[in-house]
Amino acid sequence: MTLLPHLAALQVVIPLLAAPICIMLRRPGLAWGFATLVSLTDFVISLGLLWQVQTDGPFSYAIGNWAAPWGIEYRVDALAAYMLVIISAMGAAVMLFARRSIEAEIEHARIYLFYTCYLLCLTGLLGMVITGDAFNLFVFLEISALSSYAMIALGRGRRALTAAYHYLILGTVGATFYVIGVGLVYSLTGTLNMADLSRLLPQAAGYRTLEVALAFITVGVALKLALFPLHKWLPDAYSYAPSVVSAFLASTATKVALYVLIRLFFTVFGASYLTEGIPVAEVLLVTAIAAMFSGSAVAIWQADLKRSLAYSSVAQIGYMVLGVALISAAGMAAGLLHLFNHALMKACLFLALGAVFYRLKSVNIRDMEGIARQMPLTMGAFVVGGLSLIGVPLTAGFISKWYLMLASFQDGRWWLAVLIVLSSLLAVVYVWRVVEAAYLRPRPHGAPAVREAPMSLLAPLWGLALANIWFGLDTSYSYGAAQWAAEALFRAGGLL
Amino acid sequence: MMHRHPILRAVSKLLIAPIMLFALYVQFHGDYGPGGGFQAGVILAVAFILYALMFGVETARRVAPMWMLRFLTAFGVLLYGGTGVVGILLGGAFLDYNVLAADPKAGQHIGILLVEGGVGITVASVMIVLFFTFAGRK
Amino acid sequence: MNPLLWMLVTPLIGGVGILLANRQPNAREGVTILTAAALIWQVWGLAPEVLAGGRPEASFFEIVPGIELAFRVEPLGMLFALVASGLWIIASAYSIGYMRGNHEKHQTRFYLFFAVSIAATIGVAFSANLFTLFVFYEALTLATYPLVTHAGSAKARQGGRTYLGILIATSIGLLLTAIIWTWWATGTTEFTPGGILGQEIVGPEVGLLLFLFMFGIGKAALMPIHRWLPAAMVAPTPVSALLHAVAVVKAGVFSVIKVIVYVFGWENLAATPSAEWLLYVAGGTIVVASLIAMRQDNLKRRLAYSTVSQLSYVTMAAAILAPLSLVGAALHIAAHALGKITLFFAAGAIHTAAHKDYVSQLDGIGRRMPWTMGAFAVGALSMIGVPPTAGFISKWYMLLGAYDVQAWFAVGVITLSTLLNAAYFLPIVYAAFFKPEKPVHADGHAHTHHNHDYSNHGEAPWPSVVALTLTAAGTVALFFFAEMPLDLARQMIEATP
Amino acid sequence: MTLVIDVFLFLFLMITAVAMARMNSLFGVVMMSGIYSLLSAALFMVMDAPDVAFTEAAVGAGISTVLMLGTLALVGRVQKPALRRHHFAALGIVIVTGIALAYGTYDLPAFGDADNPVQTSTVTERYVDVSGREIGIPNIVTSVLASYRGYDTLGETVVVFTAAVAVLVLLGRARRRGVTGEERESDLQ
Amino acid sequence: MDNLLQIIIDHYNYWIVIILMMIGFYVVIARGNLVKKLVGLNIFQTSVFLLYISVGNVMGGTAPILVSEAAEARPDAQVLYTNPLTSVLILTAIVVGVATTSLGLALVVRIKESYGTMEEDEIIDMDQAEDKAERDRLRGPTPEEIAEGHPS
Repeated sequence: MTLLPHLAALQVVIPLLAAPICIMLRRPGLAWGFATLVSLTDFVISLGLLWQVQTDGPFSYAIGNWAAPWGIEYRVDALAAYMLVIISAMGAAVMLFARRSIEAEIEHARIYLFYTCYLLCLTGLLGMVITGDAFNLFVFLEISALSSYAMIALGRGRRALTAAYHYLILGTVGATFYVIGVGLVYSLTGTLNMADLSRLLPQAAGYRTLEVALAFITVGVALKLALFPLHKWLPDAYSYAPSVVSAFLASTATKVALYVLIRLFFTVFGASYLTEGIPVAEVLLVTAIAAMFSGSAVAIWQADLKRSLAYSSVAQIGYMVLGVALISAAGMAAGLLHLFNHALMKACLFLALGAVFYRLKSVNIRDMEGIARQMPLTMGAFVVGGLSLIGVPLTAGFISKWYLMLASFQDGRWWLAVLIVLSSLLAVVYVWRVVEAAYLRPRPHGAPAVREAPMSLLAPLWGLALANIWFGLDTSYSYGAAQWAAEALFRAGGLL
Repeated sequence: MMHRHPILRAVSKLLIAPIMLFALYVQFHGDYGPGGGFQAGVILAVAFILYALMFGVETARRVAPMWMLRFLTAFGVLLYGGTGVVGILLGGAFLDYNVLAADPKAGQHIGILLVEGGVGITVASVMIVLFFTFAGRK
Repeated sequence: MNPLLWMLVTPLIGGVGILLANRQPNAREGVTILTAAALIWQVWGLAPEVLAGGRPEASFFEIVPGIELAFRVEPLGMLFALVASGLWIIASAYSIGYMRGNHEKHQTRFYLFFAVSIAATIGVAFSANLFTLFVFYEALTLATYPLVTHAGSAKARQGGRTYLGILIATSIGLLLTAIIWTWWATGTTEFTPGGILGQEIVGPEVGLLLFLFMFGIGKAALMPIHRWLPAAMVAPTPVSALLHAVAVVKAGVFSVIKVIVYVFGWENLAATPSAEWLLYVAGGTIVVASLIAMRQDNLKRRLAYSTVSQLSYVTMAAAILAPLSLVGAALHIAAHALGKITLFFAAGAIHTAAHKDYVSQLDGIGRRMPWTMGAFAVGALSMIGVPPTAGFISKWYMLLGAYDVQAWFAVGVITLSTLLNAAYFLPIVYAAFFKPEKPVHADGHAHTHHNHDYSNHGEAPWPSVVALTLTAAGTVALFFFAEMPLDLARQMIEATP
Repeated sequence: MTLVIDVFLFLFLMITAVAMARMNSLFGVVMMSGIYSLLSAALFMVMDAPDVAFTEAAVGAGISTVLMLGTLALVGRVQKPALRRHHFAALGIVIVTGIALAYGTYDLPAFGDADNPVQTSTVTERYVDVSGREIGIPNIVTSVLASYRGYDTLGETVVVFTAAVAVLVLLGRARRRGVTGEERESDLQ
Repeated sequence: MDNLLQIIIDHYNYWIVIILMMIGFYVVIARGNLVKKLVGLNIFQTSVFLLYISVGNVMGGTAPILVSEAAEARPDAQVLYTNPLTSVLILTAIVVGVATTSLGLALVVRIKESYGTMEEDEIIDMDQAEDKAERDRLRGPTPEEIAEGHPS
């Protein structure tokens, strides 16, 4: 018996079963070690899945051996494999960082519960990506959502509680919208399997029900995605959550929501549906542009840097959605590439702030004045992440911008390229004011002397920073995979 | 609490046992009629909640201590997931019950029994945990 | 390893050495000088091969299919690298005197980023395609930022903000767009003699693309995006020398010539009416900047506006689109570099020795600092274009080219600006040597610093004096020995198929 | 006959919902919400979904209400009287959403139609026709729940588990001394 | 006219459910009390469950429990069963709903403990006051500004 054919199942089942085991471990160090081990294993498994898809093409895994529309299947195609790798890699990177940061930020007795929540969240996110069933997606969406509410509530002060509460309300509304949409689609076709749906839905073309279903699903997922103007929950959630949680969620959760949107648009509904009938693509394009500018503009004015980064995430989601909304293979590849690169840079930035918070107990820009001389390595990593966010060449962020602009040109919409460029100039402002404060201002009078963050925080942090540089130099893996996933998606949709 | 209502206490004492019995009935009759692990778990939890209302949460916590409940919540999930993994180990897919016994249908029976058991255990213990944590916070 | 890569890496290795020698100033500065010498030895060793028609190449990383970090030495790049590496060693020597004399803080950081800037400059000079050029162009911006804001004061931060803001905004906003457009239209960003645009972009679009390139290259300081240059005057003087002479603005005008010759192809451009605007914008910048310079009392600000004006000489000469004026443009990079570095060294020496920063304070200073002010006079003459200084040759070629294609506007601008240059430089020289010294504390500007009394000063520390004398001599030498740079500049033009 | 029951149940549901929206006493709201669940359970029963009815009664009317009452005991039972502000924006969103949904259901097959795609789809047919042979238990809902879509149910169990973990994270007592000085049992250890 | 009546009879069920849904949704977004929002969420979700079950309902059908003793004996007589799948989905959804509610309630308890209120507008006011205090704390002149003679 070999486990190789079951890799797909193990991808989700391992963290799923690890969560109840973790709750029995109780000792913080033990729970951390266990969660890290599980994350690393998952990462290896995701690489295995990627390799399987690359060699043998997309495949399904019928759970319980019930064939597809009757049972629930896992569907691992290029895009899903790409996403699985990103999520599990980010999980592993964040976990390596987590131990001391979590010890410093979370009450000792609750730490093992935190790691349990993390494992559940990971389970939910991976489950959403890998499933081929529209309703099953909802179940795993809720697993990831509930656990992230709890993790956010563990954050700084009482405002973490209200942030979690508002996220809970809006997240649940979003999920319910999604369920309504799926219910309508189900009522037209009698099936929940995505492949089956894509086969049956063309017969229902022109039904008003279908249009409404699409609208509800889009709004519901856009709420989870924090797409402008439905992003209100995100800034609070990311700024008051524990540092590790901000890093993890910023680099995975919204990405998965975008994946869901792509999956439903391109696999289930079919891309042609987006351009004919209701102008979904146009609406997305406009909101994406609004997000790019409003997010960045607000980010400039935030004194709390985690908040600033959170607004920056709203803007960056705009870039990804922009790529997708071009409805072209090039645009999709650019959007997916940015999805990966943004995960790298945001994780790097949030973890850098986590390291600052570990020593300074604040991430307010005024408290961080002159900090670079005391924490040169931490702030160095922050600068690398920031440069990547701006899109300076030789960083991963540059490659994203390059392809996004190229895709706009190819689409004949050169003005989009101009907008991309203009909005990334805003990023210069909100990144550079941090550099200025940290490097050029003196430490405030009476500010406590702080030391450089410990090695266990710096190592994963710099790992991510170097990844930002590496993927700015060598794009054969990142862009290669994104392009491959995008083309597979379009080919499967008969668009290429 | 209700220490001063002897009648209520007596009645509820009388009620708790039948409620638990009913929970077991729902658990195992789920194959034939409405019901199953989830409903049974809730009903079982109701028995404990009733007990806690009558005799105080702290007393009830001694009957069902938190560490045990926490273990049971995890155990239910592990039982369910473990059944699935056994499916893999016996050469089937994840959650494949056919391979659990020589006869596929018997396998299905065993599988459903086990997973419904898992659901019941988790749901009952979770509901009790929820009640205890809410009621225990003063 | 490929010798080209070694040249890039040498300053970086030097940077590591500087970091390691953090606590020992002598060792640190020794490393700087040694590295600079090593770089010169390598770069100058390459010159004969290039003069003989060789075009050494190296490629590095293929970032995106078709887009790679690649290097190729062509004549213009060679010329630029020669200038940059040659002046680095002199600037280093000068810095030692200046930084010590002014008791500057964070000197290790200073030398480190100086070295990194040079590495970026070499990268710009040798880049084989637009993408590589862009990468090192941006790297240069970022590496010079800590130098500009060296003082760390509110004013320095403000200046740094303007500096970085304008340079990044233009490069990402316009230059990157232009590069992506070019790549999308032609499928290449390779610098090719005769240009790469061919038939892919024609008509008014050429004018638009030229606009994106010219204003995207913010370092060339065409008006109205010149403001970063005066803003960067908050930096210590060696940094100003780096900005104005060795690296930054030179990288700007170098890129301008490079784009016009190797991307558009000057002959193609000459045939496109929509590209004519550049001539007028550059001409306007020359005149307006000169007029502003006349009104500056702060010596360094006056020099800064002079630079704005001189840079547009290069741009305008390139925009004349005549072979001889292009030669003049290339030569002017070297000529202006030598002249301007002399002027800045002199300004810095005055600041170090006398703590005077304003033109109005300089009466009679020539008697106290004869070497410094003598060198200053030579630099000023080169700016004006008086023989026997290098500035004369480049202006001469520009005029010849303009005359060839009957660009009377350019001829007029050059003539007028020569007069203006004279008007804002010669009074300084005159006052320094011939006016009587003003009594100390007579005006608000003279002040004591760190309780030192600077009223009885002499020359600045000797490394500074040696450096500025050398560059002044170089300015004159370039007039007499212009053979090699001319050869290189001609090769650039002749390579056009 | 079913129709009449149906209509009456719906009528009561509507009244309850409106009452909940307007009421200021949270205690009343929570009790009404229990009634709402109970009425829904009755409706589920009428619509031949006994499993759902059972669950809704146990959970919606039972556990949810108990938890809400437990919460009220901790947070107080009156809400601040709603300011008579008119939430036009909220009302607008709700009306637009409602109209969109009504527009969407317009194309749906008639309520209770036996020929609608949901009934005739191969998925439903196989569950109804073959589950007896394949699984061997009469309750099709249980067959689908535990076997065909057992993975969903595993997910559901995990959701419940997550809720417990989350509530423990938020409300679980760490070890500390009670009012009377005796050490209280910790929820977390 | 007949036609319109037919349409109403065909769809009244959905439409009432939609109205219920919207009442719940309105409570969620318009009411400021945190507990009440959760109750609204409950109404909203329960109504969605009703929608699903309505879709799965068959007029004259029976609960999806096989009638013949020997389950294998299908296909038996023309028994109409209501859709089992919608029931399964909603069972799952109900459980998810109660999990969400309990988590929401736990949050409300903690919010009330730390803010002393569970009214949204009061919480917003308190947060804003806190932000202002934080801004004031940080707006003090930096030592550098004092040194440079620009006291703010």
